[in-house]
Amino acid sequence: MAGESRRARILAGLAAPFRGPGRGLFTAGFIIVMVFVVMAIFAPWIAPYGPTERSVPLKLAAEPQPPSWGHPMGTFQLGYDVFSRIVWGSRVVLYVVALSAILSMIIGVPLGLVSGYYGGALDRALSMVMDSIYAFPGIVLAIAVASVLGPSPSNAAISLSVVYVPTFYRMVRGQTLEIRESLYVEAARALGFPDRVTLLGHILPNVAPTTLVVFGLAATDAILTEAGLAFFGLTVSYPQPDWGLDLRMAMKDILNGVWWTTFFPGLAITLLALGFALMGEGFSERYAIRTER
Amino acid sequence: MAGLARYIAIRALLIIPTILILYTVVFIILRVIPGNPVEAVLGTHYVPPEVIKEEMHRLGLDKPLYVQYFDYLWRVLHGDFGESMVVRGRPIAADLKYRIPATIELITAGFLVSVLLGIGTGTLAAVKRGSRLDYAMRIYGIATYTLFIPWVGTLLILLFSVHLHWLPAGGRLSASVSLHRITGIYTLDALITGNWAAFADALKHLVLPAFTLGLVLSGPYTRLVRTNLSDVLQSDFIRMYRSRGLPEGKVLRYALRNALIPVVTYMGLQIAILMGGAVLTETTFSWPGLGSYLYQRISMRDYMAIQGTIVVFAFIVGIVSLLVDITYALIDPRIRY
Amino acid sequence: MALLEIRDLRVYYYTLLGAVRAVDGVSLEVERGEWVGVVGESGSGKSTLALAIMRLVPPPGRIAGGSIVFDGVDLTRLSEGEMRRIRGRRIGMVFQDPMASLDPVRRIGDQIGDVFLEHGVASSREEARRLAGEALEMAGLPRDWVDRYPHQLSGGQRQRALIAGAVALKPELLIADEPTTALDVIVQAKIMDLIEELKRELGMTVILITHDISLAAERSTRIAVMYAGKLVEYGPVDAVVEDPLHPYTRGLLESAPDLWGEKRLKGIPGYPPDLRRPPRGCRFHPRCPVAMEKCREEEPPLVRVGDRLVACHRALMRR
Amino acid sequence: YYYHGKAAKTTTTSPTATATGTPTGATSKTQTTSSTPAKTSTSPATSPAATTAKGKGVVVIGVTDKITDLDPANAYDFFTWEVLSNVMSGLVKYDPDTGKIVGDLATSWEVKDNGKVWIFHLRHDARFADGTPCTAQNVVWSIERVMRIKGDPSWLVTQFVQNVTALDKYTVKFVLKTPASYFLALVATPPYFPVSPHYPPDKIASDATWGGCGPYMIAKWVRDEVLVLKPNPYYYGPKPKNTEVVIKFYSSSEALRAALESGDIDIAWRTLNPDDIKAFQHMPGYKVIEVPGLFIRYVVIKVDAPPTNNKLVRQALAAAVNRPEIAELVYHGTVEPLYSLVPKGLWSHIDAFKKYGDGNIQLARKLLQEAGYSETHKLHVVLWYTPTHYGSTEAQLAAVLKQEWEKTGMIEVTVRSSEWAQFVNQLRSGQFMLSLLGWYPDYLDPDDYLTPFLMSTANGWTGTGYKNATVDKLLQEAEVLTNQTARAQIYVKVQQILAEDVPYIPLVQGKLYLVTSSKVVSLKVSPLMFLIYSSIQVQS
Amino acid sequence: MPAGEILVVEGLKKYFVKGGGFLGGPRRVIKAVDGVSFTLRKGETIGLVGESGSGKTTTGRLVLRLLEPDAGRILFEGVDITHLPESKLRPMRPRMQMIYQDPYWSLNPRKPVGEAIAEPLIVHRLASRSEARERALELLERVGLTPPEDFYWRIPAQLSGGQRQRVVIARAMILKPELLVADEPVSMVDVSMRAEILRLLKDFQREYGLAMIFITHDLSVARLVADRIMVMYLGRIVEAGPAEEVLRDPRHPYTAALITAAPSVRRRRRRRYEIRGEIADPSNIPPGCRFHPRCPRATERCSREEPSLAEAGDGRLVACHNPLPRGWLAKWLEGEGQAPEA
Ligand SMILES: Nc1ncnc2c1ncn2[C@@H]1O[C@H](COP(=O)(O)OP(=O)(O)OP(=O)(O)O)[C@@H](O)[C@H]1O
Ligand SMILES: Nc1ncnc2c1ncn2[C@@H]1O[C@H](COP(=O)(O)OP(=O)(O)OP(=O)(O)O)[C@@H](O)[C@H]1O
Ligand SMILES: [Mg+2]
Ligand SMILES: [Mg+2]
Repeated sequence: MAGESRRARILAGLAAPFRGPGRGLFTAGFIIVMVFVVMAIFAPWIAPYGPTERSVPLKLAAEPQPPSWGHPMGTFQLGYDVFSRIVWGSRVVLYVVALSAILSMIIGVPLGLVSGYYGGALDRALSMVMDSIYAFPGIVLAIAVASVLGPSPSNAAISLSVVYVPTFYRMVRGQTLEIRESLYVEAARALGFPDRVTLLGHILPNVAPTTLVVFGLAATDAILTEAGLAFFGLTVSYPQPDWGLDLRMAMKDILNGVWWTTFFPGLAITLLALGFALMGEGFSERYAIRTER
Repeated sequence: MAGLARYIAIRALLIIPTILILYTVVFIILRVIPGNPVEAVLGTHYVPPEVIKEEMHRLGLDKPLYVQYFDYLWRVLHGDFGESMVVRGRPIAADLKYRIPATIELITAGFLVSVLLGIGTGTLAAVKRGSRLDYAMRIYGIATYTLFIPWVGTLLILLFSVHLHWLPAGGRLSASVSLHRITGIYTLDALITGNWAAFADALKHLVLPAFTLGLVLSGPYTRLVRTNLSDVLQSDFIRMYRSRGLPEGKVLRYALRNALIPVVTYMGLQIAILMGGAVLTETTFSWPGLGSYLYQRISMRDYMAIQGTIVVFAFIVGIVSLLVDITYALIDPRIRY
Repeated sequence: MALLEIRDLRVYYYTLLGAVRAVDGVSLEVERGEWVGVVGESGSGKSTLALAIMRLVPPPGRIAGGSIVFDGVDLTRLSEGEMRRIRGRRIGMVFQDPMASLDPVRRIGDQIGDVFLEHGVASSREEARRLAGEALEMAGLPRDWVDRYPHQLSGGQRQRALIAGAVALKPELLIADEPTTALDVIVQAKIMDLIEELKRELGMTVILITHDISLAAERSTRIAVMYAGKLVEYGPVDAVVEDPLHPYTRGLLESAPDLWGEKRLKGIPGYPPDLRRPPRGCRFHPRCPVAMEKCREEEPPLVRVGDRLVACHRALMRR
Repeated sequence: YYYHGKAAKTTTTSPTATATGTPTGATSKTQTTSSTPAKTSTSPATSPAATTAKGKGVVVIGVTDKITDLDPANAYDFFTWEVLSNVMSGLVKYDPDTGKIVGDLATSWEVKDNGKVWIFHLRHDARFADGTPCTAQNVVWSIERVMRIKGDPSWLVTQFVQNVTALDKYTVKFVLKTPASYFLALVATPPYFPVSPHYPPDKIASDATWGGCGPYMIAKWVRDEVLVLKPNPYYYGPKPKNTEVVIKFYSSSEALRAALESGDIDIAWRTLNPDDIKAFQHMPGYKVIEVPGLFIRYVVIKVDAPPTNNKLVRQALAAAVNRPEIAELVYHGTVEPLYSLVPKGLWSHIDAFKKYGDGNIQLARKLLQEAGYSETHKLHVVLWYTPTHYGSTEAQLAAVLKQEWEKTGMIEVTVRSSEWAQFVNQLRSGQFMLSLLGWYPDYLDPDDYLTPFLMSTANGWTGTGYKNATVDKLLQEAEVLTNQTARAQIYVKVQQILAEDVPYIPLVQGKLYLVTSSKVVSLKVSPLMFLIYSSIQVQS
Repeated sequence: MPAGEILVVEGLKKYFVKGGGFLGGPRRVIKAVDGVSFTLRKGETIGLVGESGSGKTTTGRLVLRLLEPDAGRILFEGVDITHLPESKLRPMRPRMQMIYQDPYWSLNPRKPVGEAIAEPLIVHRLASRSEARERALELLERVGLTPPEDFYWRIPAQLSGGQRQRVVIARAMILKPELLVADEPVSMVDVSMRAEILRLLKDFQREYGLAMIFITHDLSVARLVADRIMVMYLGRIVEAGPAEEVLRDPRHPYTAALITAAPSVRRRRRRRYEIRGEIADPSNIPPGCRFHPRCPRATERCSREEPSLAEAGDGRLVACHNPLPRGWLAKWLEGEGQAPEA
């Protein structure tokens, strides 16, 4: 009986964001994100052209070509198909963002837990460092780190983690501090539970939803920062596709009235960020969690 | 008031470790960067190796790292940000002095736009809580935050500069306009000197970047004002006001006053995001500020310039959070310092 | 004519999961000069009733029907502007939590002063502040505390400041919604003294809302007992306390520990119903020790029994 | 003996740069300057440029370049040299009309000791902007100052000059370390310019505005914002055709373009995007002026490590490159295909790489097969570029090369980029298999296009690792020869070896473009591609 | 230590320091508990009564070593646990339990209540997982949450206040403790539910021979459960004694005020023994007797000299220089004469 209930509870837990308050937002965000995930996974089947394939005759390749039936989003200069590059580009973006969010979570959450629970000198030193980094413009830091490491998706992910570790750390530490003072943690102590049980069994589960919300926030932010890095050429080397870089490369087009080469890559960035933001928002509403941003 | 003075003094002291930490982080990052700044400057020109060596020596780059660390720290404490490595003999302080006002002008304008937009939309949402308008404002709050600044920037340029020819696509001032530089904040300088043509021109240049930055950063304010204000509007003292026959307008005013207090705290956090956004905005709109300077100098490995800029960034962060704290202490009578 | 005459009042909260019938067909009249205690468990609709009288039910709540006749005027039909002129001037209200019921960022004097300015009694801020000082004095606080902020006051003092604001314009009716729940007994007694004194001085009528039947019994002339959005019993305090007609009233009396009563306590088994789906018949029947078949089926009407009103099939049978 | 003519003997005939309204793509060799109306010009009324009110005779030039250092002892970049050339005078200069080196401060000169000793005779009426006369002492003091300060370009002096002395008030004598056939070309560069005695004798003055004794003086200088030049009242030469030159600095070519369109500037100089140049060619009210370039672009190949140590592989890569396609796709025809390291128009140039053809897939495949590669066993190469230093087209250049090479079906190209500072560092240490570079000459002589690349003792900076004893010997020989024809023969031979060994693949030769509003009626560009400010004339 | 005493507390003090330091504003020392001594016998219930802020909760937490005392001694079953390290204390913890005022926040909001009840057994390895579940189900039934299977997997948010408090009680009882500190267990529970909760506590007490410190601000509740009553004021005990005697014959003016201020259905409009003002700020305790500024019987001595808690006959302890005469309250309530002056 108990086992069954447990399974049911886990399933219910997974379905929870799709129910209750905020479900509309969450579901919308989820769909958007899934569209891009599918795009990334099945890129070779979805994209009509390769990312660096000249998709128009040579004489048309020197100029960006406006959207048409064969090229619903038009082409870039050199004849690359905009839609195809967006599809291929989703791979880089999702890879960088997922890796960075996971990295910063893996580092930030345990640090925040321990720091918040035990306090002391380590906590003070760590908070000070994290707060300083947090108070600093993330993209600037990411640019600095990424230009040290050189342009590559993994390096971009590492640079982004440097920015988002403090975000996870602060949120988890704050929550832990709060929960540590809560009655049920005192109750756990009164029951003679060792720290390990309290930390993992009582504090962590209550920090977890917040962590997920922060994950949504950080992912949103990371997409924009990733785009910023790409914009400055710090994620991949052209002609590898990445939305931010494509946008940057095409910016000179706008003065000639060419809009599609900037519009669609930018739209992709914003949509994907929006997807994560909506998920985070729906989730935070579901669990009534307030965030700083 | 002595309490307040003490409070300010202590807060000001607290900026120091923040700056030190950032300086240290940046110092470490920069020193592991591969690439020799001297070679970078000389580029593809042929230069004998001993010249490079000599130049490294002159710049003190051959000293042990810890010596460089403290050397620089010592100099910064004396207001000396060192000399550029790219432009030999050029004091970084001069570059910074030129660029700081541009960034301040941009982020101040962006800040004002974001706060006004945010308070407006947030108030609308809170007052019409649960309505379609509220929903729209919520989406606004989420969606604006997810806008990619260069994208918004290019779209605005496309519309207002390329198609309509209403506003310039970049820069701070038209060449045809002359302006006596006092503070370096052009709109302000124009006002001080009563130069209306320059004021209009500077403002025209400022509109698009400031709006881009402000729009993107207004979302969090919308959300913050919305939640705070609807909390406050549900609080007991609002009911108290209503039960005494106060008209809704007045009630809303008192409610806003309470709801905006936490918003002030957020303004401190906002500064980092604002400056981050400024880097992208400056690049998009060719705005000659600290952000674009930093990006340029990072690619040139101009250590001194990067260090200097970061220290200035840290200072701005520190000073703004100090200002926010003081504002907070002044507007919330509950704060005891 | 009664000062306040509530007829078949219904106030519903229209939530996403259905309408919460917080007040569901309450009729009650209050004579001038009375002190009526309204008691009931948490969630029985006491506060909602009070807010409905003020026409301040927050959304998604709405007055869904019935009338509230105050001094011959049906408040439910007044425009917002007309209603505003009644709030604070003819009906004053004091809320449950004195900590939360004062604006934390404005001075006490300014908050009380509003009421003078708004109702045209004072024409300048200075005058309003002076009058606010007088109001504070009336409530037993020093006149010069107009300059204080709420956080500089203790709980009891804040409640006094709130009362000062509520009675500043000498209203005919004062509604006090659990004014002392957050306070200690000694302070509670003093606040009650203050309200009583003001009532006498200003000739007010008082409606005191509380979940503590002992407190309600102490100074009221009449007691109204609410259960799950319904008025179940209403009558002179002595009669109700000595001989409760409704089993719920009896249950409440027996579950209130009393320093001078029996050293035994009884409870009421079960829990109050979900007001979105109240049980058929009498709402109390699932918890009622003396429920009959009829109680399950038929909702008992509120019937006058002597000088009392009661809604119970069993009580009607007894007569 | 000391005639102008003598100079002609020892120096070059150079591509003459002139201003013409050019139809797209066509390089004009017309010697006429200025007044040729742009083919596409329209009435000024429709030009936005006409709307701004400026003082009469004021020229506003916009650039995305930066002035690094106003001190010639340390300035070492194209645009700063241009500015310095306009505010200072050297002993000699290039004549914009003939492209020959002629006297400037020097009225004549003598060469002695087989080119080891050079004596210059100065004119007597040269003065600095504050009226101080400019004498031989100033010249000596300035050059010694450069040698003392050891700034970035100082090697242009120290590498060659043993010492410099003033024989009298108007005579300067140089003793060189070794004879240098192209010494006059060196003397025409800013490190040899006399500067105002106000400059500190042993310190760099980056923002100094005292200037030299050229046609202009600096009236206002706000770094990264504006530089204002006014005619030097004491200038000995003809009066400039304008009353003031304002140079505005822009941070991006987009902004530069916008500034021209809004009429903020009269001339958009370096560097507009190729797209923009193309756009202006079709826009009424603007003139696009093409300046034949001395700037070359090429691929560096690492020859001392596999797989590119195989000559066949290098030749295959060279064969697959399609230069006209690059010029069209990436540069919209704003560059010219280049088949040698010596640019077209400079004496001794030959189209050495023409033998491989353009986009010669057949040949490339054949060579690759010979080298042992096939469609299943592909050649893997890595191509490096740097994203900002050569403008935003660089990434596209890399992309097109990748496409062209991969078209053989036997090559797989990975494109990587790194920021300039790191790029240079990696380049020097030989970390790149293939890399994209560009070259702008320090002095105008074929030597400067060959020795730095092919001489094994001088080409360390490219990381190619190329070493060929024959080439080394030939180049050394040519350096000391004073007979141009003899030198030319040697340089032709070197270029042939270059095309055979392929340590570099020349790609394109840059053209520079000036876009002006139709208000600008005349201007001249020197053979070094410097805009001669005094020649600019505007109509109000 | 005399047989039957489970807990001896001597001179317990706890001061909280607020503010000071870097940014904290003015430094304040809150004397939450300021010298409290008492003993608790096995199976006995002490009612700890006092106004808000008088230090009741702090005392309770100190006794269970959930806070570190600043001074004094705590003997549990004869063992001095005052400074016992947490590792040594942990095995003893199952023997002393606490129930909190707010049943919502004393339960982990994400843990199913059944698991929460079973967890102590598992953590202390007193039972296997399945045994613990069995026991938890039993206890759920025992505290009236039936059918227990229905409640086992619910999370606290799915329960009403009264139900949660039952869960809290069940969790404390699963360890069969010997000492229980119950901190206002019914103050946040609806009136109709109180009787049931109190009955549960008493049943368990009888069953396990529990000793209990029952904290409440409501004298009428204390009367229902306590054998002895201790009245706290500003961190000190001002009066203590057998419950009924303290309530019927208070000797300390403060106790008298508390008793007469409590509303009652039985005695409406009774006389009240009035005292002035409100309880002082515990960071600013008046000199001398801490109650003297509010005391109608205060003399000059009271503002100078702090009275100690002294024997006043019949097991009564009073900390007052001028205690009320014995047996005065009954008469006074009947309306006979003035309240006695000092
Ligand atoms: N804003 C609201 N939205 C939905 N339901 C509400 C709202 N306010 C109150 N209710 C519901 O209406 C019912 C009556 O609430 P009300 O506050 O009037 O009760 P009360 O008797 O004052 O209770 P308490 O003693 O807890 O103050 C409750 O069931 C409550 O859940
Ligand atoms: N952790 C703490 N830090 C600082 N001050 C505290 C802390 N805990 C309690 N106090 C203060 O100590 C004093 C006594 O608090 P305590 O909670 O023991 O009182 P109480 O009698 O239980 O009151 P209540 O009836 O309100 O629960 C109060 O002034 C309180 O603010
Ligand atoms: Mg209520
Ligand atoms: Mg307590």
